Amino acid sequence: MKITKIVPRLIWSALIVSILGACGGGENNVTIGNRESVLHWGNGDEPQELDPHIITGVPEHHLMIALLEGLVLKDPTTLEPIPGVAESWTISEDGTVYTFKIRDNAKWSNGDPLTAEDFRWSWERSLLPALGNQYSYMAFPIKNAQAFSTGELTDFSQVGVKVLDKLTLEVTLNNPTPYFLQLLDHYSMFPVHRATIEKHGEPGERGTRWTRVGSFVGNGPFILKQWDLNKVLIVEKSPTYWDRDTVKLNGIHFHPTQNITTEERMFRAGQLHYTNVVPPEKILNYRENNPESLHVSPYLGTYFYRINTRVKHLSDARVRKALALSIDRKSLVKNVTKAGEIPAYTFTPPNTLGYTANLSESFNPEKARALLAEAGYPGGQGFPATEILYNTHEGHRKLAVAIQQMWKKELNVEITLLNQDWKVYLDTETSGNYEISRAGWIGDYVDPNTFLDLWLKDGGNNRTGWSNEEYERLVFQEAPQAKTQEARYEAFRKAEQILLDEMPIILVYTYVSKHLVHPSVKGLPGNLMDYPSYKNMYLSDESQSGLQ
Amino acid sequence: MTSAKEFDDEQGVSLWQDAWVRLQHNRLALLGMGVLIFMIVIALITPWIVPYSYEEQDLMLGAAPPSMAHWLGTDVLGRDMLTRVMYGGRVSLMVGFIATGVALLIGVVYGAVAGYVGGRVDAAMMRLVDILYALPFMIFIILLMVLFGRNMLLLFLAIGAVEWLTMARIVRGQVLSLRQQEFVEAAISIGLSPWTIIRRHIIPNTLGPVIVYTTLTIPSVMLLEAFLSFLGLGIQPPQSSWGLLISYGVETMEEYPWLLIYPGLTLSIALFALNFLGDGLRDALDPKASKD
Amino acid sequence: MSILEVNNLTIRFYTRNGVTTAVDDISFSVEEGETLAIVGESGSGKSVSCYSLLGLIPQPPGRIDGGTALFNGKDLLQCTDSEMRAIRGNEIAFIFQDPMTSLNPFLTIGEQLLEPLIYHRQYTRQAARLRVYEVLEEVGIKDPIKRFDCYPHEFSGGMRQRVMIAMALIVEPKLLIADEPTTALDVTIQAQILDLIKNLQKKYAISVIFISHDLGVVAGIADRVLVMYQGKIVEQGLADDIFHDTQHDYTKRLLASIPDGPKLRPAPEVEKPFLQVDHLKTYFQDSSVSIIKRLLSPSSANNDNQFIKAVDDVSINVNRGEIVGLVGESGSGKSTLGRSILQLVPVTEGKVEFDGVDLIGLNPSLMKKQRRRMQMIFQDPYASLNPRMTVFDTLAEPLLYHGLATKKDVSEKLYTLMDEVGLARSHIRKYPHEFSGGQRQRIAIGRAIATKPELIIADEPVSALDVTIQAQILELILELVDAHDLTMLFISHDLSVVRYISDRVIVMHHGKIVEAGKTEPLYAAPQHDYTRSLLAAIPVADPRREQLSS
Amino acid sequence: MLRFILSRLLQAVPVLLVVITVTFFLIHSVPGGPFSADRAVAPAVMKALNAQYKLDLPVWQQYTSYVGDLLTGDLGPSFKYPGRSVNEMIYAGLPNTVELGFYAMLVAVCIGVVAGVIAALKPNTKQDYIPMSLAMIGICMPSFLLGPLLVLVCGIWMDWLPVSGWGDIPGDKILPALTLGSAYAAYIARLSRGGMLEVMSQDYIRTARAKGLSEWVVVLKHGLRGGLIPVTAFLGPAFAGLLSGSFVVETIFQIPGLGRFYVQAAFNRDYTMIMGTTIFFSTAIIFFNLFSDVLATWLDPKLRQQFQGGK
Repeated sequence: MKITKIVPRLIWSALIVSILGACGGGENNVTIGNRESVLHWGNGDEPQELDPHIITGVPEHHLMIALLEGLVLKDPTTLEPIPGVAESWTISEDGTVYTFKIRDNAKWSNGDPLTAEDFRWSWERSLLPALGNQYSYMAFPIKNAQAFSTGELTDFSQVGVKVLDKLTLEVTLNNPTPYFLQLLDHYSMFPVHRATIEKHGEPGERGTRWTRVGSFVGNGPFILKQWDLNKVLIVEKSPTYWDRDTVKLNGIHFHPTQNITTEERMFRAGQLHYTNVVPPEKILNYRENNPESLHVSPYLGTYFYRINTRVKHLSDARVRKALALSIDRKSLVKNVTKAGEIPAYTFTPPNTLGYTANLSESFNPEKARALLAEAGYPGGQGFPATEILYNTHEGHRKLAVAIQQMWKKELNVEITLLNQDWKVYLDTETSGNYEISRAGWIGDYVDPNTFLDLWLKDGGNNRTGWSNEEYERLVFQEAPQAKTQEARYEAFRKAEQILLDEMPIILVYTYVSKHLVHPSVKGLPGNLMDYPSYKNMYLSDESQSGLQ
Repeated sequence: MTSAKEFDDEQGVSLWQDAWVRLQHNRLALLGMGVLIFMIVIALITPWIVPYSYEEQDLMLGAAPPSMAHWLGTDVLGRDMLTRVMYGGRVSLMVGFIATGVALLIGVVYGAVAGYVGGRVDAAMMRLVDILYALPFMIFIILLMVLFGRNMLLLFLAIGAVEWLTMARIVRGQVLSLRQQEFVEAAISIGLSPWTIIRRHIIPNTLGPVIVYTTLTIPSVMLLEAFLSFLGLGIQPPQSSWGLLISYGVETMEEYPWLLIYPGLTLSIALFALNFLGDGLRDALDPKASKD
Repeated sequence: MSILEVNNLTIRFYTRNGVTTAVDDISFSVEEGETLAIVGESGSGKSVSCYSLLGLIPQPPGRIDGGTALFNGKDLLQCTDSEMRAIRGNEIAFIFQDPMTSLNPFLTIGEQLLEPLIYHRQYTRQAARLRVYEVLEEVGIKDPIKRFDCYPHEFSGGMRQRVMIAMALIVEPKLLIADEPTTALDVTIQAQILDLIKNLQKKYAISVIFISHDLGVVAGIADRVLVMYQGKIVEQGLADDIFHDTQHDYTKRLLASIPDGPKLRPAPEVEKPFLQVDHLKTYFQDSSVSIIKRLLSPSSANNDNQFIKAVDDVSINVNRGEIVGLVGESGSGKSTLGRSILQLVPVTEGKVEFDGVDLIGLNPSLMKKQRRRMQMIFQDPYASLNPRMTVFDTLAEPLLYHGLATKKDVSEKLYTLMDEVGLARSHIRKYPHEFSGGQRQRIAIGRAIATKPELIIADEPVSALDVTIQAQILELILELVDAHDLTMLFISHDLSVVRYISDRVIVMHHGKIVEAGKTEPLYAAPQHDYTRSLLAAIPVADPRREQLSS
Repeated sequence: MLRFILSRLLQAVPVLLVVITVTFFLIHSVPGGPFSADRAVAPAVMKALNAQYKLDLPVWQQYTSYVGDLLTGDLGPSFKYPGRSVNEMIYAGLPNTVELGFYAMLVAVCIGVVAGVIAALKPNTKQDYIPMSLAMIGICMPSFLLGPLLVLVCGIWMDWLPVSGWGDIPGDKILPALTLGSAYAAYIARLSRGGMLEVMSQDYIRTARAKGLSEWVVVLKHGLRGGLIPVTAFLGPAFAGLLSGSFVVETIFQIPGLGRFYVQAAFNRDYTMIMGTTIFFSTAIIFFNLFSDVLATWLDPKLRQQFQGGK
């Protein structure tokens, strides 16, 4: 038949087929999920990889705690260490030697028993220099671990990890580290199945295909079932997990919901039980119409502006203090971020495991103007134009514009904004050619040290050009040697006081984790690290499907 | 030998003069032109007639619906929308006209030369166009932003570099068919130089489709500007443009619809006016078409 | 009994710049089996009146303001759309002027021929297909089965007109309206088509309305003749009376302007060679030759089957002050020769010596000086003027460019130029589309003589014009040749025009020169039989002589 | 036709080579490496990472090794997704993007041609302005506005159509195709109107009418073929534009397509992914430009016959 006849017929048939398929949405995920106890989880970006010793980022963290399990877990509400693969553990008096007793019924997903040797080998692999594990520093409290990871030391037996017997592991630290148990819940300390890795290539080789569906072997509450790129990642309840009786969920669908507005619409259309984030403008609406879906809880992280103290007019602490004092944080939190963030007056979030530093001063424009005059810029005259750098993001833009306006109104100073793409922003910041730059820091574990160890002179994460010997002595010598928790916190409090007096950073607010959670989702209490614990979660089969 | 330049304006003037006479018959085109002139005038005198400064915020107020104080309401940071739409007009119209002008200039000349010369030269020029089509535009913007910092000139460069490609292809197609016409052969037989022939005979006869395509390019340029500004290449906050206002308005479409409706409406009115004017101009410049 | 009776038909066009009356209260009738010829120049309303009968004129601007048109007792002007469609293409059929554009280039001719049968007579496709083979055979198209699936561009002008005739006659209409069916054809093919129409008319006893501006053609075919001028019928009667006992002086003027007879003021005989062309070859890449054949065949430069040999080894010479006629049918290579001389087309081989200077391979600046001394006049007045340039710019350009005038005195020089070519000075600011065909050709001629050239190549300058205008332009050309002592190469397919204007004639056929010589001896005793067949096919504006020869 | 296609394909090779070279050096001159992160990366770790991906070699050496791999068809590992090779991710994403592009083009052609033909029948009257203005809406409403609007109206308020996803729920292809296609409907409407206007004034249309055919047969059968030639010439660049423009629609509707990788790669400085997607996009552009030129000549029997060699 002539070609000119076939082509139009083809087009018409394709059109009709797609129109026919348009008949209505059918049952949505939440209704089906509740019936079959399958959770639909909005997970943000598409996960990079499933190898715990390579990945960085929160989406990957959710998958790791579903597929693998470390020696020690965290209590879903209080984040206190609770037994994981290790049934129990003992700590020596001087707090440097930990001995872990591994459960005899702990098994890999392919049935192999879990042994102390598995952990020793996994930690060795995690620290291999060639692997380029960006979180290898989690293991640095262990004796000689840092030396091994930089290649100075090649014999892993000198690292403070010894297998006493099949189910007992002894770990020796450089010096007492009260928060060490929390580090064991980080995925770079998770065990990996040696045989599977070696089957697919060198332990130190990145991107071998051992994490593919069908070859992945883990020891967590769930096993990997399906992974369609940019579409969905599905895990199923593990038959070999030691605590399988408490696991109520039959499976979890992780949806890569990168676009926050699309994710919120999927939630409203009943396609998701849980969303990774909540669009700021929608929070008010949810707070009024269905508050039970809106879960907002404090999060172990601080949003602040980093000041480049090497810049002449910003090297004067009074100028920095004036800038900090002229920001009305209450108004910013209420009218700009609107998600219930908490104005921040200390760098370490208040009562982190009982530790609270003394607060810096709040909004005081008169004092700010006085300080500015004192520093040689009466009424803002002669104050050179200063630039706020931020990476392309809706939230940062709004905040920067608001603060720019506040400084202009209160201090009558000329502020410009510079919006740069993520990688360029990082490069500008690390190379130090910025004046003021947006920044944020999330704690790796619940302890003031993860916040205060940042401000080491020329430390990778410092970048302000500020440093102070007394501060470094307190944080890196006195605190680690402190005998009691109270003495340690006292040293940290003194150090944070110095930091807040010098003010190389302008604190803005303490983060809150915000999610939309369907009422049928149970067993998900919010906590400071926003850690979900999948094995305690379950879905109560309420009739309510999506909500309008 | 007197330079060809001398009698050039003689011919130029009369073409536009006659076009203006014919344009007046077309009511819709006049309406379109009127609306555009109104918008341009408003954009020019904005700083003097604007009720609020475009950056003055009232955080307490936040996003308020249109009221007596703020005729078009306020945005999430409490800034007056009417002011921002007017300031937005300044940027969008400037970008729209200048960037399209740049694309028009390069595209028409490049297309005319490629179409007229033909043969291997034409193939080479068209392959260059294919290459430029294929280069990753995103990387190109980030590079521009980084190497030259950011200013409006850069914005035009980035937009012009993308838009002139399609213009060149269209003009080339047009010139290929014009090349066969007898009046071009007549011009050659008079002994005119190729460049004079292109300038005086070829380009005026490609005006029809070029104008139609320009009226379609301006809107896409305005929206491209919004995308570039969002990435940090174009204008920096607190300034704004229609495209940016629309992209911010989309996020709060349900809660604060007026943040989207007013800039969207203004942009649409401008584009419709532009298109009616474009059609009118095309008919006016084509003496045959407007005869009946 | 008359098959069609039209009385006081009036049609006006309502455009933005005023109302024009195209047809002003005309009445005529067509008897059964009779051929009525409607003669008139363009703009006389001859086509509009016939088209309006079947609603083929665009209604928004045009409107039928009065009159009736009875066809077998039914008034066509009052018909509803469906009634009209039943008549159109079924009982009344049409043949149009330009075969090149009247057939849909995207459909096979078979498909286009099937349509009337399927829509009007509800034939099945198979039955229709057989009928189409019959009709194609009848109009003289060989092996119709293969030709059925060909596309229009694969046919010559004459063949396409035969297809048009087949398309009209396939449904055996009662009335056939032919609008200048042979004007666009070469004279030999024109003769064959006219015979075909005559025979078919006799065989099916169809009444025919034959519209034409060529009195020669009309003389040969018409029973009765109608002469129209500016929307009115100025004269009506039997063919014999019109041609031999003409009443109206417009008809007299029409008959007088048909070029006939030898050149009145032959140029003096002078042996001063001005333009020498020897062994000129201009070949074009024959893109229709399939690629494979070309890749396989030996890559010798000029092997035969690869090129279209437009100008194949031609040698001519033109003396100063002489008008040389170049005659040949379409496709004979005559305009390619003209363009090759002026270097508008790449020449493959050979030498073109213009007043001692070999033009081939000349560097641009020297070429430019020579270009000033030789100009060209083109055939299609509509295409040869830049639509977006006023008369002023078109004429000023050569003057200013070659420095023959300065900004100040250019308008002065332009006015004298316009007077010379007979253009009213008030038109200086107008655009080409505002002029008639004849006026446009005057502008083109003005542009050609602006640079005071010595050689002019005129490529069919008058063939697109009406016969009265044609006469004026020929007169103008002759005056200019004398006034400016020009040498001219006059290219045309119309032998009587060539005879009227040229001193010597060259006949071309398939790229070669078949015969050349002084005009009168050649016309009186053509040596080559191709020339003889050309001369025999010229239609003569006298029914008596025409009836005898057919 | 063969010779034309062959010569264009041969010309494509140098074009691609230039694109690859220019892009390669363009990427490496942009600041910010693939592994720079908010959390400062220890120097030892950075060294190891660069070594693993051969980033520590001088740039031109990286280029030669990249082109070497390219010849074997291996586009190299993705930096951002270590476990996956660029080939794999493109094979996963490409079919969806092409399918989206096809449906979008279908929408654009249907809306555009219908509007254009209706407008061309009675130029400069109401019947001309209304369809053209409707087609214009596609231009005024960019995809990042039209998408969310359609989702809101059809997805959430009316609950007719699924809000996101691709292929698993029936009908989830309609909204994305409508969003992406509408912008091109305006262009096609204008082109088909111009084409139809020009064809309807031709003599063979008058012949068709003189044959007594119904107006619809005259317009659709005789007019449409000639009228759509300018549209085919536009399809090539338009389809290429669709592919690169699909990024916005893919993010709005959660479609696992290539567009998203393309933009993410740029932001993450995932060099191999940028190269991979750029090569695919430029091949697509070259292919579609060629396709539209071939289609335009093929549709016109005279040109088609010229290229296929004498019958």
